[in-house]
Amino acid sequence: MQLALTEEETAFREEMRTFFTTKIPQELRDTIASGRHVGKEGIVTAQRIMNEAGYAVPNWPVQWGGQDWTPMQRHIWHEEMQLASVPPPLAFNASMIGPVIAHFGSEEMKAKFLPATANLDIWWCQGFSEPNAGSDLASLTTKAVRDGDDWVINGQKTWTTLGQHADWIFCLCRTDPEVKKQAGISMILIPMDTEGVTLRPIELIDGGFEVNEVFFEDVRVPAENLVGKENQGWTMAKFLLGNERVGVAPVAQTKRRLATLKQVAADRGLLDDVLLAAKVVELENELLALELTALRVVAHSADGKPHPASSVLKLKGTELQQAVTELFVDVAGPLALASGADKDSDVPDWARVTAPDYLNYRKASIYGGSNEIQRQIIAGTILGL
Amino acid sequence: MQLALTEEETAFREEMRTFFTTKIPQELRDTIASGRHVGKEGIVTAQRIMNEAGYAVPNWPVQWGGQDWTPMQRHIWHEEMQLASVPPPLAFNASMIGPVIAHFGSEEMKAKFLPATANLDIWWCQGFSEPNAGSDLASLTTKAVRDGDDWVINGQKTWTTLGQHADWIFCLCRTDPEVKKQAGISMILIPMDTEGVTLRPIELIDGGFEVNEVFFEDVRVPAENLVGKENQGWTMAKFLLGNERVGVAPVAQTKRRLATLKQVAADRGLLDDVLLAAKVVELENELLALELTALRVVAHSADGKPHPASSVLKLKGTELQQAVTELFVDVAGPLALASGADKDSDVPDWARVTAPDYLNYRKASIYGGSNEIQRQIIAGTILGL
Amino acid sequence: MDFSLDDEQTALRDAVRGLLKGFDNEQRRAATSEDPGFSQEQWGRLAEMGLLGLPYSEDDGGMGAGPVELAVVAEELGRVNAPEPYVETVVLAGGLVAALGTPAQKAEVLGAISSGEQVVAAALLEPGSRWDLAGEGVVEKDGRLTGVKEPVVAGGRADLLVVSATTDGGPALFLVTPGEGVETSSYATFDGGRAARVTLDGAPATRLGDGSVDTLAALERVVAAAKIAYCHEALGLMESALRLTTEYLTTRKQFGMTLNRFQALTFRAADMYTSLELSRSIVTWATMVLADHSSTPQQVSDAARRAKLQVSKAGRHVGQEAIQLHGGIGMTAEYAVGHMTSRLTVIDHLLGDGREQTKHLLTTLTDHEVVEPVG
Amino acid sequence: MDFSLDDEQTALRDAVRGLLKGFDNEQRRAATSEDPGFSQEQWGRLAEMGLLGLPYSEDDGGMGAGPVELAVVAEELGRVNAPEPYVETVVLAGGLVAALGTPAQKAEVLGAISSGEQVVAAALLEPGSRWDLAGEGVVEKDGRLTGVKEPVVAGGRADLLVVSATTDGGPALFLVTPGEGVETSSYATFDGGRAARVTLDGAPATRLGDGSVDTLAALERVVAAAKIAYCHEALGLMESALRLTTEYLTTRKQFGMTLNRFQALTFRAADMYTSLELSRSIVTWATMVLADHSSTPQQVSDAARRAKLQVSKAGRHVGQEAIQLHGGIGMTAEYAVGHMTSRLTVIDHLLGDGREQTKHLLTTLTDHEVVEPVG
Repeated sequence: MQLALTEEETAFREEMRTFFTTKIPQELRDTIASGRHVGKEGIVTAQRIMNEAGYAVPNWPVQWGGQDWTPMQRHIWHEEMQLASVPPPLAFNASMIGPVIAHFGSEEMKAKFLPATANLDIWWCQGFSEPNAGSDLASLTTKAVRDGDDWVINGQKTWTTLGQHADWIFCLCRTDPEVKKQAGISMILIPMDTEGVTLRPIELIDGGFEVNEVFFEDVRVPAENLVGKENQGWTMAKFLLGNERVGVAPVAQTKRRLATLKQVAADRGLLDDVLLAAKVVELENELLALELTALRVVAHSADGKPHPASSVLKLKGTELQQAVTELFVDVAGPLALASGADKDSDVPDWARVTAPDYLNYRKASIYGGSNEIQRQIIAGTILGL
Repeated sequence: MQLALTEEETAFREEMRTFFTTKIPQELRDTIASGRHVGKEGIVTAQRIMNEAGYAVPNWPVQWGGQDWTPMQRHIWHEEMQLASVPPPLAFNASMIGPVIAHFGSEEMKAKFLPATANLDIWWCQGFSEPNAGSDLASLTTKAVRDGDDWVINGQKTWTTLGQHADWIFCLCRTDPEVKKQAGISMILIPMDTEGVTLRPIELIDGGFEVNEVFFEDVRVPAENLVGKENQGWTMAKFLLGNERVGVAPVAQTKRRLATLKQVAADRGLLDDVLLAAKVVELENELLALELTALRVVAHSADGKPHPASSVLKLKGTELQQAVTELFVDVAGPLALASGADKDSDVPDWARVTAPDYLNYRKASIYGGSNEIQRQIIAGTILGL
Repeated sequence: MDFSLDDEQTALRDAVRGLLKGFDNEQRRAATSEDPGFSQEQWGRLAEMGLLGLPYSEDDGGMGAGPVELAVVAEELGRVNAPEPYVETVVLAGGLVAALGTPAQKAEVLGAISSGEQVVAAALLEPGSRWDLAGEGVVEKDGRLTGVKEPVVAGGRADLLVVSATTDGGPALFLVTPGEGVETSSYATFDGGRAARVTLDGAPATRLGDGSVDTLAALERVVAAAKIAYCHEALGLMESALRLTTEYLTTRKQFGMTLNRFQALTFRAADMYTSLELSRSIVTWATMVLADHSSTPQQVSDAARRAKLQVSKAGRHVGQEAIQLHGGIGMTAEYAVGHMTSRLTVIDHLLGDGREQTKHLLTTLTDHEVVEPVG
Repeated sequence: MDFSLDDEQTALRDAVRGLLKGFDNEQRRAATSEDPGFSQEQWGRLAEMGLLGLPYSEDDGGMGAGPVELAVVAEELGRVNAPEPYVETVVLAGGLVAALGTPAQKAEVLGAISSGEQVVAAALLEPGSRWDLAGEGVVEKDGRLTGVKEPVVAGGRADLLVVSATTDGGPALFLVTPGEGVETSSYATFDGGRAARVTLDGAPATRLGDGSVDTLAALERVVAAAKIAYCHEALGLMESALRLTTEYLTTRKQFGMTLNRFQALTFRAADMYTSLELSRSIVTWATMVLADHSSTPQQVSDAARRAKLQVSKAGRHVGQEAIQLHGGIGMTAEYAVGHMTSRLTVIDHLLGDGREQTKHLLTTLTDHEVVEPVG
């Protein structure tokens, strides 16, 4: 057992910290730090700076811009990025379709897409969930039919995050309705400006727009837009969802939020309230336990096999993320009402975002494999129940 | 809506309070108040005093010693009894087999058993659960076969509470193995000293003995010991379990325990600990909500139909009962270790019983319809899920 | 002890329910999409039915009804998540006028509220005051007020403000008409309502009452009444959120079966029901304590705190689980549960959250051996 | 950062596991049914394997091992719920001697512990002291102690006591041999162990150490080490309780199917696993902080508190759920889970429960912006 980082790891952390705090524009980082959104342009700016330095897609193969880092290095990279309030590389590009193309795609497809994907020249979105295929993803019904040299796609996707900014969508489609439902699915790439693709934004309960419905009506794309082999889509979906071990639990981001909470609570004398302060103590402790669990997983996943404890990261990570947003509303108290206030308001910025944040983060335990699915995985895969 | 009790109810409460605090021996009540057990003799003494006054079995038909009380009067009777730390009438007699015989039994059976049951001349125990029929009670396999004028019983019961004191057991037996499992069950009364009946005490995790296994090996009882009709047993079991609306939630007992907790905590300066004191505030509040829910159920069950909210009483009532026993261990702190201390010990009595109590009351959410069964009932019956 | 509504109260409930029938999430979104964040027509209909003057004496243009009737209305409004600022105007702002006002003030202001002619807002909160409503940040001098009140619910729409302020003689309440010396900046709140920053710069103000009533005592009692009314609104919200959830569970299919086949989900719905019913018991009780003339001010204040503590926890529990059990759809503005959760969050934080109630109840913990619901 | 055992530590774990193999609930009940509440033979075997002298220097008859090795042993003992007072004697009582004793005291006492020749008990608690271990109720005068210590775990069996007491010069620790001026009354504790009331009435006592080491600082560090060792024992207990629970769920049938078909139950088992794994992470970390020579006393003390806070919650959660998911059988003494829950309850309450740790952690809340696991 060894508590400290190795000398190399310490040096690497320093390198990352310096990079993130000096190369990414302060303004972007301030916006993130205050809990506001940076918008498309900010995300693109940050990712391109990272990509230039080779830090946008470290998890990819080296030949396509990745880094030959240890899991601990990737963890440090991720933590430092979050601690510095840097908008992370777009997950749909860096963690999702990029690795899938790198692993399953043809050489032509790699050359065509990977550099542009790493540099966020293409903004990808994800076409997985459907109105009747949420947690039960394999029930999807969006259909792709081969017609000559084209695929013709009909159907509907939903919960497409940031689809409003997207150039392309990677889409799971049913290509064989006759076989077992997991076996008849393929992954197809579709430009968002193709005729027959319509996007409808969905307003969320915090008043924000971040997810969308995407409709496909006789949408035609060339056959070469199929990733890998026909009916190999489910394998890719599992690859993609099981791929990412680093950053599953939003530890550093939650830590940063909790630190801010503590600061504003202290400034307002609220930490003299023992009940509130005790809640902060308990959250800090649970967050420490979570971070250490993430480190255990990182330290012991070097052979490629995920550590069993990794499945608790999403579950507990989102619970704590939500608990911090909830406590933030309590710290704001009645000032939380001023969510729509303009610059005339005397209510500080941090207080105005607390309630929309709280409401928005209810999604964390639903999207990307709900916490019910996580419990199912723990019970089934780890406990054998 | 009306907050106060009626004048009649207030007078009735006074009458009950006077009765319980003057007629039931102080020594018995002190023993209960300090969290210790009074033993068989104490329970018999108390019940006989109550029976003489007509207060042992108010829920029975008037002709068999019951009282024509309103639900509110029965509630008051029950609450005052608990507040005065009176050992309640033995549930197996007063709430279980007594009402069943009064409702389903022949006139001969009523005359033979009810007076003795009300006066605790017969101590009854319950033969329902079996090793493979717990929550799934209808799966019971203890067999009763008609042989001439006798029933011959073979099988095993378990979790028979206070069976070690019992004169008779009322037993659910399978009398028709061919039909749907609920349809082939009968209720049979068996003297515990019948040849072939063996009782084995089960030690519980607090070191106490209160439940038993009961084995039946070719046990013969006369045909007349069948209650009601053959194969009517499941109806009786449901009647019996659905019968009692009063006292389902152990409100007054938990209130009394929490008051004691608060007193000893105050004496030791522990209420200066805001975190501990806040826990007491929260428990007091939840207990108030529970008590009011019990009152709502009482006030609105006059027509015999149970109020839907009654199903939360057992669930929340046992949770709060357990929460108070848990907090008591915290108040005792390391002194809780002295559970086996003799009179030489400097550890006060209240502290010594905290941990055994805590452990013992884990049963509360298991026995008598586990809290999982209660949730099932709420989801199914009330919410229609 | 009787927890039921009498015939008149039941008739009132049915009438209100009838009035609100068909009010759905789409209408709610339309009403909240533009200022003042609620429907003026609906407000008029509430006035016509006498609901806006419900608690005021008939002399003042009201109906002379009590807390139970207010509870009935608040709960029905909660059930459909109506955006009208009923508790804020009728119970809180109007309640302060009724408790402290001179006969002339009462007749004028309460009459105008009752008829729907005026929306009156209580301007008690300040950016730095958290849940202290006495108004330390606004100072009265020579009949004029200076300072900032924020957030003032419905402050942008209000025709009249009831403002707490500090005077040489201690805290007092004032009536202020928007206009001279009053600058109002209104914005949307996260539940779809509106609140405002109200800047007072030597605004002419009329003292509420003649000083014969203790301001803080009256404030405490009216705030207790408002807390209890909010709790009823919350009961209506929670009941609807639970109903929508169970409906969803019985219709939505995943993995080839409806969600009510998943025991882990149905058990959680059962726990929501438990939270709701326990809340209903304690909130109804608090209403009875408020309605009972023999209750002491301390009893009323404590009962309101106890109800609000329970509802704070239950509202979070039910609101969060309603969204979670719906899954993604629960996150969308097109669906009703999220708005219910938003409103529950507002109610939780307007007059003190659960932790705040606990903090106050701590001070009376050793005054009693046990908490007795009936004195 | 590395959370794994090295080869030697793994070998130690396997050896201890081998030694304890087959130790089951029946044997436990036999061992705890008579004084001293554990098996003298087993104690001897632990000595033979060198486990009783594990943390002491080789000069004192020990093995010179560190906190990680102690953690390995405590966890294995917890896994089978062995009743031997290992943490109490080796980590706590012996640890105090190792931290404070003169060379001669160390050689004598630690040698006797290591060889299994003597059981040494730490007599720190007093009936009125709660979790304050400094010993205000026992007073030293002219080398003799007077006062009451209770409960003293293994106090009835102990050949030697390490007693905290007040002297003219402040708190100090003493070695006391049962005999003159010492009256011991032993009884069973609810986990099957033994504790005693120890009455000192002018009992001859030898001061531990020569006064050159700060008593309170040493006490705090040793208590931190004992807390961490207890946390490892608790990890072993929780892991076994979870294993027994999942085994039960996969074999026990109700309503015609095994219990693992009931999603509400399997989800709760998943939550138990989550509690266990989060605890394992923080407890292992605390061990590393303790083992790291660059850690400050404050860091060690805080790390122990953090681990114990987590384990307090997790132990209650896992212990309670293990019984509940077993149903009736979980309540019986014939079955192992109840005893595990009992032992978890003892561990929770011996050196401060979760609330107590929180109370202390509150005092350092504003010393840091965030809690960093690695300095």
